[in-house]
Amino acid sequence: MSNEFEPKVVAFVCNWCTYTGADLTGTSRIKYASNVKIIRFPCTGRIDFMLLLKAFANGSDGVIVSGCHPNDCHYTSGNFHARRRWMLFRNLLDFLGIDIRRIRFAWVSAAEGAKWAEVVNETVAQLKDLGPYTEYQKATEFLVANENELTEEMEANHA
Amino acid sequence: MSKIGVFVCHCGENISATVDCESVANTASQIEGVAFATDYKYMCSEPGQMRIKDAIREKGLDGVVVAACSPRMHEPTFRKTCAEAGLNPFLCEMSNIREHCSWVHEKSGETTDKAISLVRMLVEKVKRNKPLNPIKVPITKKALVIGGGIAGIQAALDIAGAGQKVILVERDPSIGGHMSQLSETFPTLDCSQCILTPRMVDIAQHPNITLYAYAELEKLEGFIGNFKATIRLKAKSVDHKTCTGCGACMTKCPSKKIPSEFNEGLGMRTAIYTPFPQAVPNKPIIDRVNCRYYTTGKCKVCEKICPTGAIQFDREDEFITEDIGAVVLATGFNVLKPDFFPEYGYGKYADVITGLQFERLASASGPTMGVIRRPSDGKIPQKVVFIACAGSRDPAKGIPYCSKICCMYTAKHAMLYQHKVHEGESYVFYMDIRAGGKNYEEFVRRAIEEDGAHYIRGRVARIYEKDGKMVVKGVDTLLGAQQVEIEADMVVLATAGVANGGAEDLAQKMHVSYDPYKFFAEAHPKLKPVETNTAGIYLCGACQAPKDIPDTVSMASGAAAKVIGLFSNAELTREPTIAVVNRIATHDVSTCVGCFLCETACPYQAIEHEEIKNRNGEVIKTVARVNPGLCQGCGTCVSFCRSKSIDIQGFSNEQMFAEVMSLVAEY
Amino acid sequence: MIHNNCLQITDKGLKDWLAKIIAGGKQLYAPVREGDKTAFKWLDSVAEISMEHIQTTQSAKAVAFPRAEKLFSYQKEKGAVTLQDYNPDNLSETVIFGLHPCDAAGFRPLGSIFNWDTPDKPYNERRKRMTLITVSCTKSDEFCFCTSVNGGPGNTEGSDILLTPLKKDYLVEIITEKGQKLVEAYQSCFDTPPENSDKEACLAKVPVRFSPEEVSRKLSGMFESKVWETQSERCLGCGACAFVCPACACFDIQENSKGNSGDRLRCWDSCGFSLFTLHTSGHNPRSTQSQRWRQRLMHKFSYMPDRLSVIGCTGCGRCSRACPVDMNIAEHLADIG
Amino acid sequence: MRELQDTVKALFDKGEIDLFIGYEKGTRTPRPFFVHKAEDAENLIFDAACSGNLAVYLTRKDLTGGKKTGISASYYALKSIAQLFDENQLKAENLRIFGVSEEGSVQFFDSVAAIKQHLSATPPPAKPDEDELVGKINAMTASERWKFWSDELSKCFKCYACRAACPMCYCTKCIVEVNRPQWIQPWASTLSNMEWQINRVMHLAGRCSDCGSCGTACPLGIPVHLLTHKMSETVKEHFGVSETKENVLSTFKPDDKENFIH
Repeated sequence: MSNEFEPKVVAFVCNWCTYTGADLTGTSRIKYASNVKIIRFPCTGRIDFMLLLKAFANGSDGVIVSGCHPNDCHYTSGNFHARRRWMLFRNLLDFLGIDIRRIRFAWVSAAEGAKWAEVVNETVAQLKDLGPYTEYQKATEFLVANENELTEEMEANHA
Repeated sequence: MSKIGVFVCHCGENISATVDCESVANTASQIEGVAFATDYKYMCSEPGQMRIKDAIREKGLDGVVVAACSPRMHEPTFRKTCAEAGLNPFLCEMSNIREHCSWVHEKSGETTDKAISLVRMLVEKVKRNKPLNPIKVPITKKALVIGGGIAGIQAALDIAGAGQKVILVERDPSIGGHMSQLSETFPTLDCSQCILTPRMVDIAQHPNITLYAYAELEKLEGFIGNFKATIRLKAKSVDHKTCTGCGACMTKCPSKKIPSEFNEGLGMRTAIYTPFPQAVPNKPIIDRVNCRYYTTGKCKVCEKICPTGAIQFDREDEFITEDIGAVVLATGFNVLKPDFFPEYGYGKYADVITGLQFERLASASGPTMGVIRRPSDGKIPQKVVFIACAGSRDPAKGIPYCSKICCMYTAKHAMLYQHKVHEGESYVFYMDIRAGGKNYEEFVRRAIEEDGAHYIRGRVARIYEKDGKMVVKGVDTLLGAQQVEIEADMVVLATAGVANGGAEDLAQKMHVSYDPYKFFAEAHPKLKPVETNTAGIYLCGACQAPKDIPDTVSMASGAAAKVIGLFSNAELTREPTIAVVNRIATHDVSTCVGCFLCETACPYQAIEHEEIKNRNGEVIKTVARVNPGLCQGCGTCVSFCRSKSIDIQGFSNEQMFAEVMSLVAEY
Repeated sequence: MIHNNCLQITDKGLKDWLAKIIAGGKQLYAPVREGDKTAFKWLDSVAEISMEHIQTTQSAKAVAFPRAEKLFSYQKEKGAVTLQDYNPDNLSETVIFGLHPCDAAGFRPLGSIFNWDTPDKPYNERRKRMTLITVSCTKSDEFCFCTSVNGGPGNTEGSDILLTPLKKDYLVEIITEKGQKLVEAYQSCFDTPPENSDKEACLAKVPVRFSPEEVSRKLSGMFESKVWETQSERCLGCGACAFVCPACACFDIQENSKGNSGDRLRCWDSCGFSLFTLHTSGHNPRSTQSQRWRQRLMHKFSYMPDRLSVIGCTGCGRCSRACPVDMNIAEHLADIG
Repeated sequence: MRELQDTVKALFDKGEIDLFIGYEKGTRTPRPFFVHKAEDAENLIFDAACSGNLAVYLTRKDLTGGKKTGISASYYALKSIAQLFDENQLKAENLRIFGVSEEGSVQFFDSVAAIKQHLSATPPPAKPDEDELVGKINAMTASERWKFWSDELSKCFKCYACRAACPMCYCTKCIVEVNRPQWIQPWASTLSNMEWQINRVMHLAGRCSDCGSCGTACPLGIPVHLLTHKMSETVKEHFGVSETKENVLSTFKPDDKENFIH
């Protein structure tokens, strides 16, 4: 195994476009980085913003959120709702100083198997540049009475 | 603790070439809650499926994960396998280790590790799966068709012909719509009335069809298979049960100078009238706005003359309700009044008319018996200018879209004119000629080449009157923007097709979405052209966008086929992957606070209001309820709900949360 | 030899002493000013200490009773569960400097609760490692009412050492053996006191608002009183009062689980929250805010004096300062008593 | 002040209300005050020091249930009241709403439409302090912003005063109380505190009156109102001011513009 940092990436995708698009990547045997793991949602409208945060909090270095192009939503408007949600969410995260470069939003249709591979590879490459998102994960530790305790405990855990 | 079975498929070598399937199965067997894990060459084969069934029975599995190809490929297969072994099919999930893993990564430890992660993710999901049962919705097998033009007529006849009951509601006193006004139809030049009127008669006579003419939809409640329609029967002032349709009243009515809607104002009608001689129903109604009795209180000539005593001045609007299983919207279109082109002088000059008015002039049943006579003096025009795109494709003054039918009917008008006035000259100003359709291009060419219509590519700037002639000033862009001036006897404007009056109201009444031009929106522009986004409501014809008769009729038959398909089932079976609002012990039976912001988030109008009452029957809270007949399971409401009171079966908050955690948390 | 267990220390001597305490390996927890608020912080340097405040936003109770504390950890593997018990080994010796007598006094009700039935190991282990260097109050505000709950601006209850700012230097009163050790280890920082240092004259004057015995006596018959509704009308039901309180000890047990392992945690909770008493059945015995307000006052001024012989309040006034809608507890108690 | 007191007295005398919610003098600053009878109206005050948003009490059934209630409402309270009506939380027949100004004028609103008309005709009060602070934070680098907010939010002990003080936080079960799944860890940690704020602010998108009561309520002085203020500004910038009752996140426009989804 190489020592290069391999980012963990979770992809949140809709069933009808991107999931199927990623199936097409497979049927076309286009290779891409194995860092990404896909979770299937019925629609981008279903993707709760909290799930993205949970991914980060629990060790993901980046996420991909992808669904049908505008006007192509299987449910007519789920992606439009999602788009608004991401517009506000992304802005809020940025205001909080959360690294929004680690969230890749994409529209990948059921026909864009090659694009899916590109999206994954680009994301993984960017995350390799950015490195692990430990400062975020570190903030999950509950606040003990004394920060020194925390440090000692963490060191003990990692020993 | 869960007893989950994991079945890892080699897919021949499709998976096993890059993923160590045995290792995946071994590792999976160590996951908390996994009671059994195995791998096999072809899981979807008969022996593969047998392994799953045997394991379910022998190990008493309460969940199954098949790690194989995409669920979009074999999910139905394996769910059926589970069901056959007595396990609820919705306790089976697929882990996609082929398309999303073995086919896209090289053979390596990482690829196997990823496959294990994907399996773990689905194991964590399945632990939280719940047995689900398909949702059954009863269906009232009666269709409501709104609009009695050719679209509504075709849809009603098709549905009725398949043995189902139809209620046809028409706003005007007669069915027939715009098609009944047309002279001859492109590209074949059949007489419009000759082909339409038999169908109108069929409507009147079909045992499965109930026609309510001069009626409008008042209210539509309910959902697919279970609508309740309230229909307003507008007061006709004539009892159609006793009226024989003899027409005596119409000949004696003293109010004779009312512009006829059917003749686009080019002819007159009486206050008690049928719109045209072949009307269905062919019995008159009283136009109360113009009737002397209603306006002055004196007259009642029709009452005196009526041999059957059918006149009933005191009738009021009546309301009936009907249980309906499906609705077809066929409310058609209208033409834009050309007021917004003041430089064309429509309304100012009697001899500037619309295309629909020209249809009436050219029609054998029209005010001139089919002789082309100009409105001002009744003379036969020797030179006629036709202006295409009078309003269409003009974002500045008119509408930005193409009305689609104008190119063809303008060519037809020029042709009809040339056929009727052999020595006459016709000029057509056009922007582009759009003649896509079977025999359409040939038709236009015929108008130009055989019938000698002069086609000029360019726009008309202005029309004014000079010595009883209409001077048309325009440019010919093919001749280098050369000025063109034609002294015509008559000008015909191909005005844009627009949404019918009241379309927006109706759409809101029915919760059907519509586009910025008030045309009703189809559920999907390609794959669901006759559905609306409200299940059970279909659409056809020009209420969706301007279209010609062949397109309208095929769309109507398409909508009818959807209704017939729906009615072919005793009840409607829906996938249970739908949203549900929680009902719990606390917080007055649901954590839903009834803000109903989810109502607009739902693309399907599936959110209803439900009152929660205490033991004394007092309403303590109004909460949301998802109508299982309407919900399509997109889950937009789920991620929108602040208190997480709505969840979606099959993609629940707990399931999705567990999937995320399994991928990133350390195990 | 220390006379009457009293010493004197200069401002500089005090800083030296605290710096030496840090250098000696103890953790220092002391007030630091941030904007218009002062908060206790873990400090590496004495320069940051600020003593201008009347009251820190929060009490120092978090040192003994942290906001969230791991009680034990577990690991699941194929049905078998391994537990790792509470381990106090990593806890460090802590010196809290700059708390006021009302905060030091808070460790008595806190300790009573945590040792009421079964001695609570995490609390006691932490408390054992704490030395409190309290500073008497020379000023007070309209929220202070320590004198109404058997305390006072120069009260020694709970402290190991009490410093009282005199005109120039500090009077050092050594209260406990723990305090004694901390002074003896750095004796050079101290002077002997002048003959008659008038401690009382330097203390803040805090008026008595009510009698706790009278309040307690009346409360026992007031369960059904209308006063709870009237007093609590504006209460918003947040937990600010409980969380800033030096004597509030309510907690919730939570699980921090990650896959097959996890920690059992104890976290601060408040009786003001509607969820505090919510049963799984959906029934909530304290379903209204007035019932929860009653519980707060009853618990502190009736139940605790009855059962633990200690008032659950030290008159620090923090709850009233922190309250977004000015639920002034002294005012409400004065109305009752 | 006189006008308000007289108005309220008259309402009680005529039997039009059972309860009036206003402000009275408090220990340091004015505090919410519940008037139950005409003579208590004398203690009512309203001035610039009256902070908080009284609309928060209107959804409290234990206080206002079954009572004909009057309320003195600031600009922000009016905004919240209009939003609460849009969210089906208030019934007009039981409510008498009076807009009050710092100058002491009292304006009766007989309908939601009247409130909305008043609001659209009244420019929102300027928020120079908030704008300046938001501007400062905007100007920071992302890692400075992270440092700033994680320092601030590490203080939070989850008393939920920000939630309790907010008129729009009327859910009977807040997301932080949902434990299947446990979306947000219930104990105080920098990240779970941040997650709570992210949820709070996302849930308030397009609903928030920008009154700032959340920030005022925070006993630890964490400027959480800057988050809602920033969100209000973002919503305005991207989607304008909505004239309809639909929420910004429950509606959309097909041509909503963003530049980050490729």
